[in-house]
Amino acid sequence: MSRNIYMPYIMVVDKVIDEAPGVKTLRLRFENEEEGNAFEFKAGNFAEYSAFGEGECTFCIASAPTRKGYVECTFRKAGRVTSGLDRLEEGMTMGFRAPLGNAFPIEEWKGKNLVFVAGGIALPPMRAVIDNVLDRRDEFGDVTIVYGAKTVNDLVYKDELKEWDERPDVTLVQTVDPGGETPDWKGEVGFVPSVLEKADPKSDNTVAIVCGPPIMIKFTFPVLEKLGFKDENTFTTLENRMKCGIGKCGRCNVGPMFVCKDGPVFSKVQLNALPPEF
Amino acid sequence: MERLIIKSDNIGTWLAKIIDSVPRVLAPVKDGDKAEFKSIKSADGVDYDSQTTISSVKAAAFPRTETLFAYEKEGMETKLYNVAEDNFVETVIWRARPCDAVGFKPLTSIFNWDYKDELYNQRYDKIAIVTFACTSADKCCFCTSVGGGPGNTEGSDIQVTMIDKEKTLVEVLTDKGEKLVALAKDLFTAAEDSIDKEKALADIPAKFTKEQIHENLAKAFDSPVWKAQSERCLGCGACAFVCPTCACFDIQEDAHGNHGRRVRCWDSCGFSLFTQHTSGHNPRPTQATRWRQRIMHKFSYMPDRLNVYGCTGCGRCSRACPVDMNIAEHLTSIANSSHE
Amino acid sequence: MEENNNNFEPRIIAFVCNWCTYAGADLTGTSRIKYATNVEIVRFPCTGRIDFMLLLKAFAGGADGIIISGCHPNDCHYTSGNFHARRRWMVFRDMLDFMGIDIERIRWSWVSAAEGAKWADVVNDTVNKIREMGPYTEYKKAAKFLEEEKICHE
Amino acid sequence: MSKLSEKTAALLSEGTVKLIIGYEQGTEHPRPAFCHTPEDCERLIFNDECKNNLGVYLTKKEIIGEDKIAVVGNYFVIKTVIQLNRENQINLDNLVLMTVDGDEVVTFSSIDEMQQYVDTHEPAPNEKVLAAIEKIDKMSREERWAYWKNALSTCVRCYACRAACPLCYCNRCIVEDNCPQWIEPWSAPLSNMEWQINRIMHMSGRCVGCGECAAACPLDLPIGILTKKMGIDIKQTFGGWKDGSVLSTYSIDDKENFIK
Repeated sequence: MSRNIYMPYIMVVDKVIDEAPGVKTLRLRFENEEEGNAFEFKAGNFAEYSAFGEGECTFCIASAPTRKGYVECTFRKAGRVTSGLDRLEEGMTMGFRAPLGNAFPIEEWKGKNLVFVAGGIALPPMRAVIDNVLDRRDEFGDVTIVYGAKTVNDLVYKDELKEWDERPDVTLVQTVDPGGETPDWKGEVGFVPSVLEKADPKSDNTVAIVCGPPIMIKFTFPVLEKLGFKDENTFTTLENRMKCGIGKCGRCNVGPMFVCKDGPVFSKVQLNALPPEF
Repeated sequence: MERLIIKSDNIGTWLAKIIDSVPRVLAPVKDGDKAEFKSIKSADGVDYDSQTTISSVKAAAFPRTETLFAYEKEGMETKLYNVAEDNFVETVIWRARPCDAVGFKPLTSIFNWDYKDELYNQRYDKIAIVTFACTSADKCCFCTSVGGGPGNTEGSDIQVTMIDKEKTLVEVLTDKGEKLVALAKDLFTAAEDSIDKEKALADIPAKFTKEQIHENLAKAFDSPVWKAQSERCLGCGACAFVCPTCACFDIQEDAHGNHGRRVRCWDSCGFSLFTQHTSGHNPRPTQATRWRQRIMHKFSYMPDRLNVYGCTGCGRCSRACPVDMNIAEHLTSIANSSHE
Repeated sequence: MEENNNNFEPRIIAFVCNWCTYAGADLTGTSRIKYATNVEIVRFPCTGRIDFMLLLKAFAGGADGIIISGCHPNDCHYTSGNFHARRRWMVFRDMLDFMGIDIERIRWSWVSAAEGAKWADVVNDTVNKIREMGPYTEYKKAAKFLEEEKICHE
Repeated sequence: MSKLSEKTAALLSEGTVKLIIGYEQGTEHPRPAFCHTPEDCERLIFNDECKNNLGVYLTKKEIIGEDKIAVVGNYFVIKTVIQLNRENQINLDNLVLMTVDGDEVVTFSSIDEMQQYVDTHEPAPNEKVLAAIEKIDKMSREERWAYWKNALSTCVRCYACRAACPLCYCNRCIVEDNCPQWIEPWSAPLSNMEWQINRIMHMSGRCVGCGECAAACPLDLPIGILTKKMGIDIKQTFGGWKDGSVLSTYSIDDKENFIK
């Protein structure tokens, strides 16, 4: 029987990184070399991660396609499958069905400035794009990253944030929700939309990429409009309950669009055309 | 396409020959006062008088529970295994209805657009469908409103029409049909052109047209019609699970210690869990939004994306519904309502 | 029931309450009373906490018999746990019997912390009885429904 | 049924209630009807064919919201309201419960009035179900196991039995829970039995015996026999239904003969 489209690749867990309370990053390597070498994906693709015995769950590929030899995923321990993934240690195997969905149109952004707005553990899908852009830094204008989380401890990729902070060609604005700061916290304090407004990035020839919980997106879009960002230059990813990830099981549609096939990356223009069902 | 005639009382012998040479034959069998497709071992168990069965025959190609693959964990390693080929059995579906045969078209297009679902294809390619044209219909049938009809041969390998007591017309439509007829070649004679199939068919006046529905649905997303129509809907899965064209499924894990299987089973957009996020947020929080999804998917999204209709007008969902959500009645009101 | 092949060793699961029966089983051990080793004990804070689904899960998981025991009425550490359990067992037992599940394979009992000997008797009687009845194959077969779909292992 | 339509239309036009739930003629049988305007009340009918248990809508926030509604229910709907009230699931001030007795429209003003009506209007028991229970009771254990395994193996887990039941109102049912996965969510003979056993056990002492679970089952599976058998057991063992749900209470002198 030819390729079973529901059968995942087998991956070996190379490294387990504790990002924040309940949030982990797994660095995965293909158990089968050829599959690993033949595997290609784009920033913005997502995957179905299998914890055998528990099931499958959906989140983004958190590493950039320009970083070869491994893929990373970041998740929060929330239900049955993520608890199964949480129990994995280095050397253990898990399943990986990818690449799924569409990708950020990075090629179209050549020469433009980029503004990344992320909230909580929505930085992983953004990091795939940010690292991809930083590995081809000279092809883009200036890069601004606005990233916020509930508390200082909840900030993910802490070492990478430090790295971006030190880079001269990246302006990084970090914030924590009011009450989430620690005495020696040097970043901003406030919700992401207000901090973005304060950072006031210029909007001409600039593309904005927003990822975060629905509540954050709801308040960030008006700010972007106020700053002059046009809808065709604003991108985001939609999160829907998914099972197959390949347009068969019929559950992730918003209006006529399947989030798993026509998304997860949507421009604001596409979002405006979709019915309010997400 | 070959038109043959068989004596009505030879149909049983023909079926007996089919049963001997095909591993599985599914036919409607009476159980209490309702009929269901069951695997039959002899020709006399078949129920020829009930209009349709309760559940559709999609389970022959898209079973309600199905193994996707098996896994085995030894220490750190994990091995994955495909299902064996001999799970897929040559099958003849006997005495289905035209609306059952048409139902496989939307299923096949869902399972074959973009990625090809081999599990479905392996089962569907081994199926031959012998439909019996409808000489009567009941209040729930509306196939003529969705492009079908009592004598529609689409999707059938053979269509049998009872012309009268003695003669039965057998239209052989595909080479699979040819093979089935070849099993009892001597029982058939060529049909003269004077045999009029249309006369024997049931008369089912169309209630609405596809275009009316398609046009009104395009502007109906925020209309109050969904709440009004779905107030009595209880949110069970009966309509989706008896429907010949509903293909939505859930993926679950059958775990036993270090080995187990990933399983696919039927699911319904009528359930709240269908779209509920882990955070509790549900893009379709009320029964009205789910009823809207059911109608929009079948009569607007599928025609737009796969140019195939997600409904064959068999009326099973209306017959199975505990609160009589008669889809034909709802669609008629949508078709006739002119939106602002 | 099929004839009992002599090398059949029944697997018995015991759901017991921590304060009485578990302590009773302890006493059986400390007073060196020998009893069958086929029993796997699952300890609960109280019989009131033993969910009826666990019995079905035990049978589905391969148990041939079940012992379910706790404090005698009026001895419950939580005063009413065993009263609730008793009522639940009365309703559940009738339901299982009506659906054809073999309730002879379930031994319901009260064993107090002082009744080490009784615990040994309960276990030995149950093991002998289940060995007599043979394995509970029909329930295990029903639990393996998915395995009817064959897998290719090469 | 003009008297019913008049009375209900009046309730709506006076504004005492915002919504009236009753029965209207459907394709083959009567079906639940929702009247928002006095004209809607023309459609209301009431006869022995009106079987749906309208109590199922009383625990659905999206339908009744916060405002006062009226329900024209049959005998079992009244019994359901009593049980739902006992389980603190409905706000009686927001409910006008009505029924039709002969050709007279009755409006209940208190729980006792409902209880009194229920005690005096007991419908004839369903002979077919009682006969089926007797037949099964006479079977041997192996036959009963084979009967139920085959009957429930065709169940497709559409949960119409749960959806049609007014007392199945949990917003997160046990089958929707996957930590732990008590019952396998796919259709298989054993998990179908486990599902029915769970449903019946959660109904013990609460079920009002309306039979809508069996009527709702699209495959006509004999699940009504299970709820009826449970009802009979509870009546024989614990003296009936009056004191509310059996398993959430206990009694020191419950008698049994199998705990040794």
